Amino acid sequence: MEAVIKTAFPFMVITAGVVIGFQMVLMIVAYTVLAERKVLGWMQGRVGPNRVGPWGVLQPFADFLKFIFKEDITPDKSTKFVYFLAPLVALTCALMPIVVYPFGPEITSVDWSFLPMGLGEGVKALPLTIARVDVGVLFVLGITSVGVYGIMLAGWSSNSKYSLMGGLRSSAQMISYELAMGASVIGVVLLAGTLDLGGIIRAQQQSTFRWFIVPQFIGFIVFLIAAFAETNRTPFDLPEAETELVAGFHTEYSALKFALFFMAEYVNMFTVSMMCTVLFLGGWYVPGLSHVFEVGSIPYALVSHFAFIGKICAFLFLYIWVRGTLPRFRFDQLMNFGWKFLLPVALANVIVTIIVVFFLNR
Amino acid sequence: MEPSLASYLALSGILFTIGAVGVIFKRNALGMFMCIELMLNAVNLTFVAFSRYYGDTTGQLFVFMVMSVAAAEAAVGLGIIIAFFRNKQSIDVDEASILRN
Amino acid sequence: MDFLNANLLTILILLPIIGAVLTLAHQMFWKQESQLKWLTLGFTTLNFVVSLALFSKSAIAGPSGYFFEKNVPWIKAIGTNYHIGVDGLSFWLVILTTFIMPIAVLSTWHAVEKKRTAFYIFLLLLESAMIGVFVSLDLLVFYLFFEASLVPMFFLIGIWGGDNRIYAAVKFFIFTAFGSLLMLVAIIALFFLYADQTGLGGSFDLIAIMNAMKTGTLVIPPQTGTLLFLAFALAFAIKVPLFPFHTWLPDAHTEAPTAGSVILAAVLLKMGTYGLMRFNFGLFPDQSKEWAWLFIALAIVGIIYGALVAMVQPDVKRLVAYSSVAHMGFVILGMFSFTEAGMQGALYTMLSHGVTTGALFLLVGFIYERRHTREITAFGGLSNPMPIYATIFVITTMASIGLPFLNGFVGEFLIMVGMFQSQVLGITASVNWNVVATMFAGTGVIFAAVYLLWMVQRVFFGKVTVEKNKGLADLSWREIGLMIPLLFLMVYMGVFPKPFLARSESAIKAIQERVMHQAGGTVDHAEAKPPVSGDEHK
Amino acid sequence: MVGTALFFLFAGFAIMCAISMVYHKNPLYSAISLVGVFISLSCIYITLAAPFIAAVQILIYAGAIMVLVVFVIMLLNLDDDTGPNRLKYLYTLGGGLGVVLLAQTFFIFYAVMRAPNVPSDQTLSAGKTLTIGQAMYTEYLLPVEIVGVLLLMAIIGSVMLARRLAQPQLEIVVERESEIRHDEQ
Amino acid sequence: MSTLFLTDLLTPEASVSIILPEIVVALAGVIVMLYDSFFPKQRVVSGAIALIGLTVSAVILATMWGGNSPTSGWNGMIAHDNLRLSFSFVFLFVSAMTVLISTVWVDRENVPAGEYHALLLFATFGMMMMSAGNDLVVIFLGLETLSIATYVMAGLRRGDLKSNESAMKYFILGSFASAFLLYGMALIYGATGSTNLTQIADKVANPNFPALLLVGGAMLIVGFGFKIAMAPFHVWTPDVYEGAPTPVTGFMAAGPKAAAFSSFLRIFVLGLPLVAGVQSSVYLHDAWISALAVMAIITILVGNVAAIMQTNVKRMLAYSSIAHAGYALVGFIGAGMAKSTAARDEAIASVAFYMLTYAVTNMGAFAIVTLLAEKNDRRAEFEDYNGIGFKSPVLAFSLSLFMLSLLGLPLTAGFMGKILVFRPALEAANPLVTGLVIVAVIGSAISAYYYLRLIVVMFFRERTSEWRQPKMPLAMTTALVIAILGVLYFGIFADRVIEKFAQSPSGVVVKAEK
Repeated sequence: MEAVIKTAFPFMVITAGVVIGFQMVLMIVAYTVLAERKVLGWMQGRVGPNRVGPWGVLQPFADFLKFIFKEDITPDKSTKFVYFLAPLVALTCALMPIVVYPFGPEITSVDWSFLPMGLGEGVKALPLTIARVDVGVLFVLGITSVGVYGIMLAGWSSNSKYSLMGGLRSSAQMISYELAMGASVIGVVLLAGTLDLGGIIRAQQQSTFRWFIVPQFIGFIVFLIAAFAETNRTPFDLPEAETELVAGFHTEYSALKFALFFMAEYVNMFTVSMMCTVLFLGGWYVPGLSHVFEVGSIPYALVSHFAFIGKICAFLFLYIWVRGTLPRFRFDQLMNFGWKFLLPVALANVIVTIIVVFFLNR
Repeated sequence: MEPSLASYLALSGILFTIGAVGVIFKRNALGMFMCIELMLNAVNLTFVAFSRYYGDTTGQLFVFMVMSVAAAEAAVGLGIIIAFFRNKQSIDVDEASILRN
Repeated sequence: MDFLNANLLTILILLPIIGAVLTLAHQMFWKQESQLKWLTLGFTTLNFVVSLALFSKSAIAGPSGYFFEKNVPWIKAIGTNYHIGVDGLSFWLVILTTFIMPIAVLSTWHAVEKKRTAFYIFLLLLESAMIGVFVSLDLLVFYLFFEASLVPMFFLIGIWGGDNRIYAAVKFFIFTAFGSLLMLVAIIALFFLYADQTGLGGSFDLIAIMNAMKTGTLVIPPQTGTLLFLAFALAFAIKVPLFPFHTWLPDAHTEAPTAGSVILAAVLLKMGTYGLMRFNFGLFPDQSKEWAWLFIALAIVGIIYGALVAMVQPDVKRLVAYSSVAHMGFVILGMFSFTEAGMQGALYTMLSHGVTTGALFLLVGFIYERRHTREITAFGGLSNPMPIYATIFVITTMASIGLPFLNGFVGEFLIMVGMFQSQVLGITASVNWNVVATMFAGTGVIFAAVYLLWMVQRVFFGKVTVEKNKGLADLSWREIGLMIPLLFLMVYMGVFPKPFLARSESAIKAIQERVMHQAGGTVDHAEAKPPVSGDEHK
Repeated sequence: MVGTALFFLFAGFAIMCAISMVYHKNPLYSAISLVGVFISLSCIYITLAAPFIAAVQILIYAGAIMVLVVFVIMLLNLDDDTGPNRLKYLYTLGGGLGVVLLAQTFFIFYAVMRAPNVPSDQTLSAGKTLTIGQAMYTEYLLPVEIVGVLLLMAIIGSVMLARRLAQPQLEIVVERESEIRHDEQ
Repeated sequence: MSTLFLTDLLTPEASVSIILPEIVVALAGVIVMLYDSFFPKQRVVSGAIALIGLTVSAVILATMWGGNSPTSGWNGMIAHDNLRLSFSFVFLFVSAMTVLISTVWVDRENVPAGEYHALLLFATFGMMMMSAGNDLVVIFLGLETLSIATYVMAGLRRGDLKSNESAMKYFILGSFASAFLLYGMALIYGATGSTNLTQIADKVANPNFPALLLVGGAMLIVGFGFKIAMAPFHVWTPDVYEGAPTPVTGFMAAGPKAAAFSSFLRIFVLGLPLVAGVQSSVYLHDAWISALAVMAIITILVGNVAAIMQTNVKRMLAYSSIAHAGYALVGFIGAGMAKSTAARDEAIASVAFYMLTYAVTNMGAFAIVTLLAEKNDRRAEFEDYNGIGFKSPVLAFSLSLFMLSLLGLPLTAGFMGKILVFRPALEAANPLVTGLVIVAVIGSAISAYYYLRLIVVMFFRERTSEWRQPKMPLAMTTALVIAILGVLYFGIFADRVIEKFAQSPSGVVVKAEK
């Protein structure tokens, strides 16, 4: 029995981490939706949702209930299996990257020997990350690129013109901007010298500029723009452009399946913001915090963690802000911008970074 | 107990077989192309398995090269398939028969 | 003189090529095709004149007993040398070639209407290839010229031939190419045998290989030897052509233009017999003896078959072509008797056949130019409107039959004598197979008389049956002039064979001795006195 | 134990997906199945201590190549393969090839069966990004350069193939040509 | 400062000088692209740049021949020996000829010249890497560079269904073959634990998994068999050759085939020694010889017999190229059975020389086919050649010369090539191989029929329909003159070339410094 528990313990810890992490993310996402409506409302001189609960704080739950109880319509001539598969793929791929993100610094001050059966033996640190992957950046990029299948499959399987157009646009857009995104990340990777996300944060701590946004400002801008495009947000929301495509790839989706897409989009926003934070804003790292709290202590971890969430929220606010202010691109504009401006800029950035890094390391 | 080298090679061999047979059974060019990709993947698995066995990076580098090549091949191959489709409105290789067999 | 001694053969090979280049240049710059024939005639005649220098008394035999020898490395990587030279055997064939060429050119005076430039270029290239074949002493160089002679002939038949020319040309090419390619393999195999056994590195040099065999440093294993022998023999047998490989010959002859037929009959066929004598006998004496029965049998079948088929031919040219098959059968027979008389006779028949059959084709060509048909039934009683033509034709026919005092007789007689004396076939208590073979061959002579005379009778005698033939013009001076040297040779060779035979004697003897002695044969040939003296004709 | 279980899980999934890819007539199903194969292979790479390759596998195969393929499938709006008007001898050929390759697989399996089992060691440096990166820019610099040329060329090639047609549709011309030829005879 | 930067980057044995010819070719490709993007209308110039690049590369190659440069570089990834030099020379020649030939076609069909020439140069780069590569990775990448460029070039006439079809078939089957090739490489890597051919050669006698070597070798044969169009893997050849644009077909028949042969030789003869005497290995020798000999026999027979039945000249030439692959295989087997290193080098040189002669002849023939093909290659049937012999004697006689050279008639390049490849095979004195040579000879005799057919059609038939002699642009004339002179030169004075081909840079056997 003891042996079984000993074997299972790491898995249990990981499972717990996953549950906690995902729960947190989903909560944040739920309130992002509310925040978006509120903020947009304020920007447009409206109030926004205010009926459900005080200031409308229970609105997400009401929406959720509505989605559950709505009739789930499946188009007659759709390809059923793919039609069901698509939202699952979308949401799964949106959630997957979360496992590699460091939500905060390691907690080293706790002595874990109090755990029964010697489970805490040898455990020195509790990382605030679910899985430490050597190739974190690649993992995130890879999973993100797989996410496009959800949209494409949805577009294809709905057997609807609008959906198909949306799907096609979406995939073209994703492929195009993924390149720029990857290229902009390379600058950071070059500076950090690792693909590990935690490693990148540590590298930022040790660098002269503290945050990579300073040396990699161009990279940051490119990444940000590409991130907007990757998440199909305004001004790159052509795959679901209401005015021309009647919501694009998810035109035919309703009820819970629509909710899954909806959630996937917001989770994507969240993960991309997280990526941006980790790469350019030092992740959970707050300059000067180590002077206030002891590194490795619980307060230090907590403050760092909330700083991380705060940075992410700032990005999420940026998303909403942009949505409230900018119009949508035309498709050819979008393509031209991606290929003829963003990618060259990103590549130039990479080359300059290579040269600079080379001379710095000499 | 860990899976042995032989089991990885067997998996790779089976995947390769499926791919190769698929290339012959498939009727449309895209299907064939996908089968070829499967074959390449099977080979990659062989490389990685041996790389692990020898504790050697060579095999993985080879795999990396193969992947780059596969990407290039995909770009060109899909271009060719689209060009064919434009003229023929089909990518069924059975209908590719202007050139006598 | 040294220069000439060293380079005469090269000059002979190169002169026609220069002529061809000039012809091309002439065509490109003056564009007057009518003058080309003069140019070509000039070059072929010049070549003939130069070739007469071969008679020069001052010629010194080279290190390997060949005259006018030249041996320079050509492609070192495969160990082949540009090695050329003549002996008594090839000497006459070279002369025959250079002699026939101007006549062939003259015969085309009015016959070739279209694309003359190309025609003359091919003729000249053909000449140089043919000379190359007879003088090369390196196996690879020999092969090279052997094949190279194919192409011009292929074009000559294919472009300027009769109605069925494409079929004939392709058949001609593929038959000969097939045989010679196998010979190529054999040549390369010999190269390695030489390299393996002597340890000197490979060589294609005929003389070197023969010397190595003589000294025993190179011993060809019997089975390999047989294979190689057969490969060589097949190539030459097709070229000769020996029954049953003869089927390309009637087609090629019939369809070729007159000049082509003349060259084909006079020279190209001799390449086969020459090759057999030079290479098969020289390189594989044992195998030659061992397989002589086959060749003799095929030769006899060829003689009789050729004669019988010739008898029923409705076409004069085809008839002459089949008579060639029969004559070449005689040559093979003589060669494989391995007696000096037989082999001398074979060489002599080669020469006389060149002259006689060449003349016959010319004559057929004359009438074809006039009537555009060669059907025997289309003629009859031609001696009335064309007496000179008829006379010449009859004389030539007689020479072909082998009437005494004409050239055909000497060769055939020597062959018969040689075969009669020969011991190459088995002699059992009851039957001397050599004598039997001689007797069968003798029937061939009779058949020849039958079909040729019958043809002459149908064409020239009796009443003129076809209206058109009544007004036929007799031979022009050009045509007569063209025939005169041939007629002269027919008579001269029939009456004075001695100078011819004397020249070739030593070479033939060498070959014969090589076959008989290398093989360790028991026959002592000192006794088999060749009746070469020629006194009997005086 | 866990490793074996994972291996068989992923291997089984990969083989199932591969078979489904070949089996399905609809190219899109095939594509989805193939993505399944890629992902399970990626997981197997992780168990083989090759995280970099695993990530790149997802990134390139699943994320780039197959997205392109699916894109093309959607663009061309392909239908199912219909009807068995296939050259019959190909079935025999394919079956034969399959049998030969399977036999070969068994042969390989048999040959390698006695190879010593390398213990699971996730700290092995061979698969680490750093090791691969270092090798790539020292020992394997030349192949990387060649890959650069290769990719450049592929870009040129695919752009050229996909660029809008400057020439007129020639098929009709060809047909007219053959008619003329027919008339001449 | 900048040089410092370079040297620092290139510290790990990155000897630029040893791959300078390759670099020049690739650079020329890039320059062509750049030039074309600024001056897209100047087709001639992009061709000229390509030619200059190829020439410069050839000159550098020639200087490397004599000097005592290192025999390997880039950590043993590049081998610098006679195999590499001679084959690279062949590739450069083929590409230069292709550039010359295609000028007519580029103008006629409005081909994007910059891209076309760039692709051609990159393909050449790939081929050169294939012959220079002493590591499976480099060989594979070179092969793929070549293949991908060729796929595109085959489909260059995008509006033409024939061309599309050709490209598609080539792409599918080519990638299929690559997969087999790659599997073979993987298994060889598994068996020996290395991808470096020198190390593999050291390990072959005592491999970790001997059985895998066998399987891997078989897979490699399948893969290379596809690339060199060896029966029974030749099925793609006729269709692809017929559909591809004519100059590209010429290129494909001469270049990639030679490239595949170079790698095939390097892997099998130097890496997994077929060689009995030099580095003996019990696992590979006899089995491969027999298998290859049998396949060569089938190749020769299939190629020649099928060629007889064709009515399209390009298709006929496609089958003839299959047959020629068979003849080259004879030399390959000879190299595999060579009894000494010197003999092996000579045999390798003979294969290279064979490919050179084939390239010269073939490019000449395709030059004329291109010239006569008119737009969309619609005039490539035998009947289109009816009776043009005396309407355009220069073209017709040149074509006849090339046909005779393909046939292997003496005094032409084809003859020398055949002699040279048959020689090492006969030297082996193995009955099967001797039989193979005899089959090859019989094959040549069969081939007389279809090669002559073209001559027959041109000269012996009458033309019924109207025919205009095509204009001869300067480039085409140059190409023809080079081809004719080449055919005669290699046929008569082949000595120097063969010696060069057999000569390694410094006579030292390649060793990896790994």
